[in-house]
This record gives sequence, structure tokens and C-alpha cells, in this order.
Amino acid sequence: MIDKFVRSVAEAMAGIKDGATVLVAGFAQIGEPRALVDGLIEQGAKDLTVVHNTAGRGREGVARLIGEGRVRKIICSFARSRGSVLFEEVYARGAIELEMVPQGTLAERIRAGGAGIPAFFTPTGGGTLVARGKETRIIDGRECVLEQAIRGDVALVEAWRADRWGNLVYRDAGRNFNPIVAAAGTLTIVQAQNVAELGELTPEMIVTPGIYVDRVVHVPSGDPPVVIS
Amino acid sequence: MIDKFVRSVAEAMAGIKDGATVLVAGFAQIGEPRALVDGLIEQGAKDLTVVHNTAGRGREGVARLIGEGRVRKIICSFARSRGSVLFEEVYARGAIELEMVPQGTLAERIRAGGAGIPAFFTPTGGGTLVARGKETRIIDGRECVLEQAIRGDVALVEAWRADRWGNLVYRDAGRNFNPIVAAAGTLTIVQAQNVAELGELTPEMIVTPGIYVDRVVHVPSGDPPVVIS
Amino acid sequence: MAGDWKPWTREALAARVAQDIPEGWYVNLGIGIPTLVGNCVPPDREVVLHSENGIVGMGPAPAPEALNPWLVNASRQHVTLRTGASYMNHADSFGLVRGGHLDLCVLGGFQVAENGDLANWSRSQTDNAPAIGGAMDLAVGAKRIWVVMEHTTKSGEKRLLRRCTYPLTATGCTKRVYTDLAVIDVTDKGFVVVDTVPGLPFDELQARTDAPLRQA
Amino acid sequence: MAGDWKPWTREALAARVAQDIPEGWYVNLGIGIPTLVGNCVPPDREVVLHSENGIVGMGPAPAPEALNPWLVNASRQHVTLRTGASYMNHADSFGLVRGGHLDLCVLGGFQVAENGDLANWSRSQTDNAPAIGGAMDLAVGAKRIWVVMEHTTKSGEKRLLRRCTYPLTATGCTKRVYTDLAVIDVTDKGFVVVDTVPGLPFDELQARTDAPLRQA
Repeated sequence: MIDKFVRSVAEAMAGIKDGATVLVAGFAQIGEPRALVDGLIEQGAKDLTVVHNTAGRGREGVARLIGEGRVRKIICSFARSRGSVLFEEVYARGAIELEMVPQGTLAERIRAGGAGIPAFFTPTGGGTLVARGKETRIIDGRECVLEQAIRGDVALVEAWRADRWGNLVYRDAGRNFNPIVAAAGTLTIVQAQNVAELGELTPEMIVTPGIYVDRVVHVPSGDPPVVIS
Repeated sequence: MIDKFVRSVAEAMAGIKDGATVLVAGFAQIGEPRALVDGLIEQGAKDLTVVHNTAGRGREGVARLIGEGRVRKIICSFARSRGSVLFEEVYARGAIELEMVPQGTLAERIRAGGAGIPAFFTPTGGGTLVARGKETRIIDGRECVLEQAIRGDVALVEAWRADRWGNLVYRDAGRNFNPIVAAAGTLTIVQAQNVAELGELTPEMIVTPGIYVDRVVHVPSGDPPVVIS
Repeated sequence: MAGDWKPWTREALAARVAQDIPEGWYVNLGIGIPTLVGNCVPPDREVVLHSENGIVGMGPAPAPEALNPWLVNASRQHVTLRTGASYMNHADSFGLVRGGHLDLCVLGGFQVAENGDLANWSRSQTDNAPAIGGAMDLAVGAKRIWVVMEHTTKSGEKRLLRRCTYPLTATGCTKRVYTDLAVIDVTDKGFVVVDTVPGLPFDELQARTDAPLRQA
Repeated sequence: MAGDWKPWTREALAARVAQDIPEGWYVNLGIGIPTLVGNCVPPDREVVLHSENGIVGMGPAPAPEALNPWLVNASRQHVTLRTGASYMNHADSFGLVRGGHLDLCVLGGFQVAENGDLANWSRSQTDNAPAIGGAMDLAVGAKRIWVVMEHTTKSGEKRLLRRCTYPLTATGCTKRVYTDLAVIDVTDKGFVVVDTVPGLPFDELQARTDAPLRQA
């Protein structure tokens, strides 16, 4: 019987190696696999390349991973942003490499990684600093940039419901990067708010089929923080 | 009030011009917009480039469009197949141009068209006849082929349910090419088996958001034919 | 007298933009003043708002008691859904953006050039760690880019330029600029003034603008 | 005596393949004999079948009274769903294929070369209007390609070759070949015989094979 559930976050994070590329889903703290990132901090792997929409905010999650010196390189679309204090510190002393990517290009590169497309041309960034040092080509009159797929040795995902096959659904805006990150990981690890019986998630409902998922841990961590700006 | 429903197939097909590129969704007669293809035959546009998984079978639908000499070029993954009689006739007398594309590359080229990716490299077809005459490049040790996006001046789609915004859901294996074809058309026309009130299709259920859809016509054509092989 | 005019407020500017958005358009609203535009579209005019984190059909901010912690827009503000809304993943959402499906994107700006170039993500050619976000994708993808910004910086530096000096977001993308002083089209012949705040003399507008202005 | 052996039937061959598929694998089965393999996997062994038209978790053929006209596999046969199955669109389905997520794809073949090259879509270098379908995507994408075919053509032409003469589906993709006579691994050192039908002498197998065979 296929059963991808593991009993603990520690078990879920087992085997992640130094030097791994780790994709971390989530957007603006929604659908962010915080328990798994904490598990990764605990687990100890270092020299990581982290792919995430931001370089972290505050002092937790991806920010803490960076603050503890475990991230050799970050690939993101927002580096400097409100609350990116730990990244700023580490970056200022030259202790982290940064690759800045437009957000749509970041999403498409991850999608390409999961879908077996090694590289693609995109008009995004044509004629800007983003194109600097990259192969470009005029297509239909527009400068397009050749961008490379991103795959993760590890992909960290947050889902709303998961079944034992690893089929996933997401909640509201918590979907964001999760489906593409799930598909782009060699080892895809999911924290799920709720456990579903096989068959409760119907064929039409399922957003991420279990084929993309390796391990699921039940983490009923509750609602993301409400931010009133 | 946004209301994309039109009253007839004829109204749905209005304005399609000679020389148009027409994407036709469907796979193995499931989810195939047959009423719209018949409407296109009726409507009269010629010199068409048709993009469809096959070159048609039997004497109806895409096959009939070809048989009537209205298709200048077909882009497909199955040309010669059981029942491709009309295509064979027209092709034998040199009256149609054929572009053969591996099925996954066809799907990805259409997806790229809808997603604003002008071209991409794929390992599919590397080292084969498919790569002949195309730009290739060794990436990660594999020969990859540069493939171009496909967009349609017109996209023909079959859906199970549609609402007045043009939001769509599909039935079972009727999903196939429909969502990517819908997104890749400049004028996207949908035949829907059922009409839903706005809001009946929930945010989680909707597969194709109405932004991709221009016209919807209600065609309760019923189940596709059962084929026992 | 020459000083007898007032700049539009942020709210008036947002309302001015909203006035020009017809029913049925699919629209993405960037961070800042553009976000305010959504609140100014009359509820009975169906304009469908996209948020690049994966929502088509976004509604206004929720009543506090109805706030859904799982539902935010790309600016991380809590929002609601309109009837007919749907979710999609980030790659599909930016595919929608890049694929030319948005009728309009309203973006904030630092500088706009008379050739339509937009700079709105970095004030330095040498800052290597800024925030790019989704602006470049939106700028190349939407059918129309309207830029909303103050006509000059607080210290009076001009923002409507012959050529941008800040790093570009995209080349030639801007179709129209809404400032606190004027509405200006970007045309083949450069900037064309469509509207101004009441009482503002043309030469005063030109004095605050680097590139030459034409009257419509 | 030398003739005292029988080729495996299509059903026996399908069963032989099924025997080698462990629980938990994600598998795509091509047209022809490969499709039969699905019926030979014991129901209590969870093997998840993918169909490239957009199904993960396909089940066997339906009882006639339970046939769903909207549910077919890539060979256009009516099928069922297992509990846990899901649908996806064609681009996502081939993304799954190309992205290396299938543990195994079992394909039919015309020819396999000792370097793993596979030819299974056209018997002519000059036929310009054949059927390609999804075989090329599957051949480059799955973690393992097993090819199932008769060891020779009906007229006795060899199919396990030093080099393919038909147009290739993909280069170097084949990991194992199941024929009606033998199970043969494709290795760095060429073809290695893993199993044969009972009683078949090695030299008789070699006589029906163009490329040199090694014994495991």
C-alpha cells in the first residue's frame, strides 16, 4: 500500500544533504511550509541554495536559515524588502550569493524544472539589467532572455489537505508557488494542515497529484498571521 | 454586466477570417468542439491553419474541414492514423501542408502560446527526424530542440459547464487540450454542455478562468461516442 | 493668478484612473496608488481584478469580522473574492500576465520616458539587492500599461523624461501616465497631454516635465 | 531437441512484464501489448498508471454497464479510475512525462539498438505523414523505458540491432527489452540476456538477434 505519511517533521527532513538546492513555496506567509523550514534548520544541512520568492522577513523561517549562515545562495524576486533584516546583515558581509529573478520568471523557471523544459525564452527582463550576462534574442521584435529551469534536490510545500498517495489541495491564496514547487523537487516534502482519506479528494479537485510528492507530514499549524497594513 | 454567452453557433463563429490559425481542442473525440468545427465549415473561412492532435478521422469534424479544401496547413501529432481517409486524399494530391509535432511538444507549444513564452528548448525529438531543420543545443548532455510557441487567431473549446464570465470546467478526460487551447486563442470560442449561474463554479473548481474566453454557446450535445475496440 | 490650482490627491488620482476603466476589462493593480483604484470602480461596473499571486476576480478589502487569513493580494493586503472568482498557481498566474491577457495593468513609477520606457523597481544602477517582484512581467505582458505617480519627486526632480536614468522595468511599455497634475498619453510623437488639474497652465506643467509635451 | 521451446504468448509476455513492476511505481503503458500489462498487475499491488491524455491513477476496463463515455486512455480505450486518481490538462500531463516523474514507461517497439536507441513510430525514413503521438516525449522523459515487442518480425527480420535502421523515437533510452523469447537488459556493454523462454538455447536466441548478446 502506498502511504507517504511520515510521523514527524524530523522524519520528513531526513537525508537532506549539505549543498542541496531547496525550493521553498509560499507567498507572503500564506502557504509557506514554515514547520518544514524550521525542521530544516533543526536538521542541520548547510551550504544550501534556497529558492523562494523573498530573502525572508523578520527573524524566522527562511530569514532564520539565512541568519544562521546555512544558505550559500538565495534565488528570489524580493531581496531587500520590508523586514529583510537578516538577509541584509549576511549580504552586507558578503556571506551569501544572490540571484535576483523577476517573479514571473522565477515561477516559470520552477515550472520548467518540473515539466522537463531545460530552458526558455521570455520577454520579461528584455532591455533591462536582468538581461545582463544572459543570452538574448529578438523574437517578434522584442528582446527576449534565455532563462534556465530550476529544479530542487528538495522541495518544501504547504498543503491544506493531503491523502496517503500524496494528492494535495490548497487553500485560497495558499496555492501560489506550491504546485510548481511540488513538481520541481527530486525529494518533495509536504506539510499538510489536514489529512484526507484516499478518495475524499476527487479527481477534479486534486491540484497536485501524488506522483510529485514523496513525504507528507501532518502539521495542523492553523491560519497564517493576519497582517493589517 | 459581463455576459459572454451568444445565442447560436453561427453568432459564435462570426468574424473568423480567411487565413486564420484555428486551434481545435479535444482528444480522441472526447472534449472535441464538434459543433464549433461544424460551425466553422458553415461559416466559410478558408486557407486555414488548423492545430489539432490529429488530422481528423472519418468524414466529419476536422476531417471534413480538410476534405472540403479549407485547410492550407495542419499541425498535428497524428497525421496518418486509422480513419484519416480525407487527410490522405488531400495530402496525396499535395493540397495540404503538414507539420508533424510530438504530442507533448504540441501541448507545450500551445501552452507557451497562452503563457507568453515565445520559444523553449525540449529534449523531446533530440537526435530524431523531428530535430531536422531546427535549432538544437546540447543541454546537460542531451540534444534539445528549440520549439516555437503556437497561438491561434481562433481557439475552439468544448466545456462541461460555463458561466457568463466564461469560467469553465471540463468533464473527466474531456479536459485534455481544452485549457491550454482556451488560453492560446486571440478569439476563444467555447461550446458548453451546461450553463452555470455565476458563482456555481467555485474558485477552487474553475479550471479555465473567463479571462481566456471570449464567446460561449450552449450546445447540449451529450456524450461522446462509445468506441469498443 | 498663476498659482490658482491644486494637485489631485491620491484618492482623486485613483478615482481619475478608475473613471477610464470600462466594464469587462481584466485589470491588474500594482502596489501603492494603483491599489486604491480598485476601490473607486463602481460596484455595478464589472471590472475583473487579477492578483499575480493567483487570483482572478478579486474584491475589495473585507469587513474585519469577515477577514479570511488565507486570502491576500500581491501586496499582502487581505482581500475578498467577487462572485465568479478563481484561483490559479503562480506559474499559470504569470502565464496569464505574460501571455497578453490583461487589458490593463496600472503600475506605480519612478520615471517614465517619452518612448514609453518605465523605471519603477530600483533607484540605483548599482544596487544589487533590490526588490524586482512581478513588475517586469506585468510591464511586458499587459495589453496596456498605465503608470500612476507624482509628477515630480518631493524635492522637485522631474520624472517624465526624455530617457530614464534609473534601471528600466521594461522598454516602451507605457501607454499613459496619470500624475497628480495631468493625464498624459505616450504616443509615437512623445508625451501628449490629455487632461490636467483645473487651472494649471500648460507652461507650468511643461516646467515640471523634462521631455517636451504636446497638447492633445 | 532444439525445437522444444515455445515463445511467450502476448498475455504471458504482459504478465512477465507486470511481475517486474513493484508497488508504488508510477507507470505509463503504451499502445499494444504494453496496455495488457495493466491487467496483469495484481489489484492489491498499488501501481499508479498514468495516461498521457491527462489521468493519473487509471484503472482497468469498465464493466459494460458502468462505461463512462468521457473516460478513455491515450489508446482511446474506455477505462476506469482507481480511488485516488486525478485529471490534468495535456500540457501538465506531458510536463509530468518529460519532467522525469514516471518510474517506468512500457512501450511497443519496431527496433531497439544495443546502445538503447528505440524506433517505434515509423518504418520509413521518407514517410512524411506518419503518427508520432506521445512516444518521443515518453521515451525521453520516463526514468526507465522497457520495450515490449516480438523478437523478430513475422517474416523473420531482426529487431534487436547494432543500430536502428528505422527513424528513431529517442536515442539511448531503452533500459530493458521484453520479447516473446527473452528478457534482455541494455547495458553499457550492450545486450545482456536476463531470462529466456524455457528450453531456448542461447545460440538460437543469438541467431535471431543482430547485435551480440551476453549472458547475465
